[in-house]
Amino acid sequence: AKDKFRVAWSIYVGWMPWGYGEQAGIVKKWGDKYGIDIEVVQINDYIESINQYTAGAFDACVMTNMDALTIPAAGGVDSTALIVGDFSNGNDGIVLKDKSTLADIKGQSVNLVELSVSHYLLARALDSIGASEQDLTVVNTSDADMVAAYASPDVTAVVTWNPLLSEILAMPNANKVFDSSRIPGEIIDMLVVNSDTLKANPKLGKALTGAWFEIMATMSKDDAAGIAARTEMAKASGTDMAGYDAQLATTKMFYNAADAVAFTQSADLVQTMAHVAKFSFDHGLLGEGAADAGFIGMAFPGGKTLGDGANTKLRFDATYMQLAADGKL
Amino acid sequence: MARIAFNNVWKEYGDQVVLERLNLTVGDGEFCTVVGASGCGKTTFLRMLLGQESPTRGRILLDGEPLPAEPGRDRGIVFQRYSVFPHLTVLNNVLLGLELKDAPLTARLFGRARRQARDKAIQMLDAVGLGQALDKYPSALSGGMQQRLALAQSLVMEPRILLLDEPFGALDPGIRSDMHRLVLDLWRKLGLTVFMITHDLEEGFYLGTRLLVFDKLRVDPQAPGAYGASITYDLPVGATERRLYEDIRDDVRATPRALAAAVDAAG
Amino acid sequence: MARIAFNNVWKEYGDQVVLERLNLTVGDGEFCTVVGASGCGKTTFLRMLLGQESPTRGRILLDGEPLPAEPGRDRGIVFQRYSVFPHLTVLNNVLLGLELKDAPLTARLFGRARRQARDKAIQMLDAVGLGQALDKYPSALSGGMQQRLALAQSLVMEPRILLLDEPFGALDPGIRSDMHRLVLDLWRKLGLTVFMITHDLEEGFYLGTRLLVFDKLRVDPQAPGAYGASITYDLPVGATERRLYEDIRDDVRATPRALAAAVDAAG
Amino acid sequence: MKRLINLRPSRSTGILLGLLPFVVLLVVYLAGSQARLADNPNDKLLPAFSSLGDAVERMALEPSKRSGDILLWTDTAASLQRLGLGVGISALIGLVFGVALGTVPYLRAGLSPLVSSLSLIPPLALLPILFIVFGLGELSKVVLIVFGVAPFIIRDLQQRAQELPAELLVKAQTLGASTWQIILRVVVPQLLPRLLDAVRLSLGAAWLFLIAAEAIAATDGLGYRIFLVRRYLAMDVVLPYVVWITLLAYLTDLLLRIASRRAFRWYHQLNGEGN
Amino acid sequence: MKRLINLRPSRSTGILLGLLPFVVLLVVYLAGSQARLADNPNDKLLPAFSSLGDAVERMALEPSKRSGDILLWTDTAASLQRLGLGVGISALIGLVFGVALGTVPYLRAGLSPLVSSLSLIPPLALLPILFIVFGLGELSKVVLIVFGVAPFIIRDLQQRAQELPAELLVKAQTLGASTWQIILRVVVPQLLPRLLDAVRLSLGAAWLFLIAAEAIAATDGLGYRIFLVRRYLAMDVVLPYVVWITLLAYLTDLLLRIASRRAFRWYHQLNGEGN
Ligand SMILES: Nc1ncnc2c1ncn2[C@@H]1O[C@H](COP(=O)(O)OP(=O)(O)OP(=O)(O)O)[C@@H](O)[C@H]1O
Ligand SMILES: Nc1ncnc2c1ncn2[C@@H]1O[C@H](COP(=O)(O)OP(=O)(O)OP(=O)(O)O)[C@@H](O)[C@H]1O
Ligand SMILES: [Mg+2]
Ligand SMILES: [Mg+2]
Repeated sequence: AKDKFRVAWSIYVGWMPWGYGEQAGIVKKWGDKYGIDIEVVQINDYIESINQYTAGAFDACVMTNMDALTIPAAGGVDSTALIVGDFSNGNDGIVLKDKSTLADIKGQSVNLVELSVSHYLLARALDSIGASEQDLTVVNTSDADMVAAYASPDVTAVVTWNPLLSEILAMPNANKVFDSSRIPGEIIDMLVVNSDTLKANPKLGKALTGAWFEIMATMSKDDAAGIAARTEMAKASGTDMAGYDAQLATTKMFYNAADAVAFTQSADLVQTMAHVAKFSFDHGLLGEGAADAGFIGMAFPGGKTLGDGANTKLRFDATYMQLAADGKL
Repeated sequence: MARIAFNNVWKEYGDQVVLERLNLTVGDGEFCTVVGASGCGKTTFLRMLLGQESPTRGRILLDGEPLPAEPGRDRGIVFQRYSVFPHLTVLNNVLLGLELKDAPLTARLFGRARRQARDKAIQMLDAVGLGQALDKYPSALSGGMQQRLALAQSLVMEPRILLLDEPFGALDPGIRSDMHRLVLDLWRKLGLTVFMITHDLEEGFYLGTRLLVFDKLRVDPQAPGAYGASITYDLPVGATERRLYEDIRDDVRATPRALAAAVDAAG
Repeated sequence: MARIAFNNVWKEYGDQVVLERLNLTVGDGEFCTVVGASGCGKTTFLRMLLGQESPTRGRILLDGEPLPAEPGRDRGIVFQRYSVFPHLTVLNNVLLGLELKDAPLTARLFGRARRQARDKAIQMLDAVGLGQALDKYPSALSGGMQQRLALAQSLVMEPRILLLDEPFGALDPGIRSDMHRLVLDLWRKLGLTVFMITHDLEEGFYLGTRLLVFDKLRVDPQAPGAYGASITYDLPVGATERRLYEDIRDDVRATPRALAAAVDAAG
Repeated sequence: MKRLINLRPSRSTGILLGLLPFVVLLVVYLAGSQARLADNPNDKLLPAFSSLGDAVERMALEPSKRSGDILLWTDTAASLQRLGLGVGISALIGLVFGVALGTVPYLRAGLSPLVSSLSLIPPLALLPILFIVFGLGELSKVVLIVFGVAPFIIRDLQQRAQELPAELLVKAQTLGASTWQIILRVVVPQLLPRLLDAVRLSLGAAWLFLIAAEAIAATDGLGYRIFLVRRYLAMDVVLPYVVWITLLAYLTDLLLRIASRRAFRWYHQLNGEGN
Repeated sequence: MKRLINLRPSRSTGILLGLLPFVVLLVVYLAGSQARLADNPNDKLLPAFSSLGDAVERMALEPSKRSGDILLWTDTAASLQRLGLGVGISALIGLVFGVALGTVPYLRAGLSPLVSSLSLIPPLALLPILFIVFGLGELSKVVLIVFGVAPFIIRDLQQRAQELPAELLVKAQTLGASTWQIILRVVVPQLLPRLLDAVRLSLGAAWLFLIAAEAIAATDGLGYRIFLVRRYLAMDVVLPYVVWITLLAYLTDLLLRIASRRAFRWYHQLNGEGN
């Protein structure tokens, strides 16, 4: 077994703790405890970080449930969701300019990051009003330019996430017509680890989980240490404490390991992943070899599975979080 | 009446006096050749005649009027190089001036006007011996042919004054003497006033009716730019000298083959 | 013993025959001038001597051995242009060859070796009259000075054969005659074998001990490339003709001032 | 033994030598691909040739399930249109301003510093402003190309116009030409082939800006596709697209070169390129 | 009245004319900014000069609360280091390969087609591959610059080496020079000033690639900062950064120009630029 590991993260409200953990030495502390060396690397471009992980440059990487399925898992890299950090509870939303109901989106050009969770959110929103993607035009737009895009006159509808969402909502005539709080628990932010690496190095799982929930404990409090931690995270993501707290308010953080365990073990997660698999298959994200949405097998706690068991590539594993909940790390 | 008069003309660039105290009267139809050391101001003299530069002091008169401060149709020029337009065929090079004159806006002629201009241009080209190369681009011409073209291009505009700045400096000796014949011919036929700069004194003597020598009379070794050149000699060149020179020249020049044959026969 | 021998040499480019049936023997210390129409193959002839081209048929012998197939130190050359290195000062241009010889790897000399080479180079530069311009770059030299430099650069390597391809074609007539004197001087002093191409028959006559005329004897109008040029005349040039020519020349050539003064005095 | 500098390969040897590095690259790719696929048969980073072939077939021959279009062609058409518009407009701007600045001293004094400054600004940094001013549609993509390429062409043509031998301009004046006539008959015709040269030189940059613009907001185009499928690491699509773009870049260059040779024979004769 | 083409502004008029468009731009900006701010006092697109001043003060003078560094300087240092490395390596590669390909026919036959093909690939399309092959560290940023710039420099120098008058190479051989000596004493010294020219020409592209690379993976650098704050449309930071980058680009160019003039006097004399 090796003793040096690399973890990639990118700037997003639910992942800022990793940057803080690195900077405050918490990750190092837990690495030392298990006799391993963990390097935490920040990558601006979220997709690039997942690609790097998929190509094998990193042992672990933060990503959403959907991207975990469509990139590493579809790419044949057996991956395990080690830590379920939060789900989006209003952090992703659909904004219309001058219009105020979701149904008005029909016939418009909608700017979003195509094939991302925004796209998924849109699909779910359309489901809810019995519409489909045929009723509108999707324009792929880079997340970095979403705010500028919205400011331009010919953009009338966007789907995006925080902090871009709040920036856009601050502009005149912006109306949020749908957000992820309407599909709670479906957009999940996780830390994904290469399953083989994890199997060979349980210490890695323990160190990362231990570090994460220590950070959670610190930042969830409103004492001086908690405020200091959140201020750090706010600065690192380019906003201030108030802005960051606003983002946290629409994010269901699992500060408590037990909550995360419960969420991972619930049957809803299987249902969610079934939705995600269908969406991904419909959009060709599972690769050309995929015959149906079940092409990639998924395993859940308690022996539940989804899809082709012979091709299980994505595993939701609560054991390490359980250890944290039990205080055994 | 005098065509051109220089009245005490000085030309300075900043501190440097290039030409000083030029006084000169040139009548209709004269052929002035200009010689002088390199850098003494011959080209500057020509540029003032052209209107590209104006005198720092003094006045240049053309038919009693101040000389226009810009180049114009009445004064043609041929430089040592770059006198023809590389993007136009031989014919179009000569046609250009005629088109510019008659079509101020489009600078192109069509129909009958074009045919007339074309005829005129071809006539001129025949005169300089380029009648067979109408559709060639200048890059396909030899150096001598390019200079003929430049001449034709200027002359078709019927300028009153023709300025030549070392027009044959880049040509081979053999071709050069052909060009001399041509220039003398055209000058006689068209009754032009010609100013021609040359580095080659022989050429200056051979061609001109009048030889202007530019030189610095005063030199201050501490300040080389303090004094300018002026016309130190202004000589009429008689027909006799020219004959003499031609005779000498013909003795020396002959085609290799003929010459070798002569030697052969003798040996 | 003959230094150079051409034995029935032909040179063809594809279908085009450029030179045919060259037979020639040139002894030590001869000064061959080469004339001929443009494009007849003079430069090709020189390039074969240089080793840049090899004959299609026949053999070229140097002291009885086949000529090396590459340019080398024993055959110096001066072209019409681009014969000196623009990035080196006058001194370094001449030093270069010496450095190349003695420092195969670094191509630079230091210390005593450099001082010795330097002395030799300066001596050579003095001989061509460039002793005062050691630290100038070629771009600051006149055309004539550049050609002197090119000569010095070749001669400091003590070549046995010196090849000159229209070396003075781009120079003004006055400067040209200075160069003639210089070349004759060096040729006599160093006992070189010289081949010099020129467009100027006068020059050919004036300089050489032997004049080679290249020409096509046979021409097929249907296939202009079917026959090549060869040496149609191979004339010894006596000292008398040279004197004669010099006399004539001196009559015609003089500095403007002196000449004008003479006319002045006469008039 | 001749000096290395004097040894020239024969025509056929030369061609073989030129192919060699490509063969080596292919072999290296194949080896890498096989090694990775042996490790993980689903690996997407270096797909096998068969997967590449499948992807090419899918993109270039079969209509997309979603839109019914054949993606490669719609992407190519969209990109080429943007490129053509962007480069065409840049060329026009470049010609007009390059000629004007190169010929008229007053204009040059007034505008040349501005153009120089503009040419130094990295256009990518200005994207947000471009979007807001020009919207997110086709216009902004074309504008990005123009913004990235036109200052270069202007400066190049201005330079070339200033390099025209002064003798030619004087000569034209002695033929009675006005400023307008000089521009029309002397400067512009002589700069047209150089405009083509400048366009050829700036095509690389134009492709770059095109791809950047399409990566940021688009619904089709070659750059759009590459950055979209990058989301799921579909290198089997990315690699053929990159090769295709390279080929297109080569072909556009070739076309311009041939066009220039046809249209401006005098220019190529002048530069000793034969006819 | 003289022709327009013959009218030259005096020195001072020229300078005033040159400043005019900048003043106009400033005024237009101010007007736009005021109009937008009057509409929406929180508008971020065209910040007032006072906000720009604040942002400059914050970025350039005050240490960041987070890291204690002064951001503008650490960003500048990081970017310049990458740029310097990338361009430096490209120059070195360009010189070595350019000279080798331009001088030795066998090498040229073998490698020239490869280099030409490489120079046609738009590096941005390769970005995903580059990052995966070279990782996300400093290396990949430098490699992107090298990949984008080196083929251009190689081709330019190869071309220049081939354009050296054949006479010079023959002359060197008649002085007894071997291939190595010719390269060392004739070809390289003559190409060095052209290398500087080529580097100057490719600096624009280098900045572009640097910014693109920093936008994807970096924790500091000018491109990173712009990218980071772009998400919030913080134009009060973006605009000063853009101006700063433009200034840096101008200064590097100026520096190279002066260096070239100092080091290669012969070259600038030859091109008639005086000394
Ligand atoms: N625009 C200018 N600005 C400053 N000095 C100039 C300018 N034009 C010419 N000179 C100077 O004026 C002097 C004369 O130059 P001019 O070109 O008239 O000489 P020239 O007799 O034609 O020489 P050449 O025989 O070499 O052609 C030179 O010393 C030159 O440096
Ligand atoms: N490398 C080559 N390939 C094909 N043809 C060539 C080559 N070099 C020269 N020629 C041809 O050989 C002929 C002779 O050329 P060469 O340069 O020897 O003539 P020249 O007598 O030196 O002419 P000039 O007096 O103009 O210098 C020309 O027709 C030329 O086209
Ligand atoms: Mg002059
Ligand atoms: Mg020749």
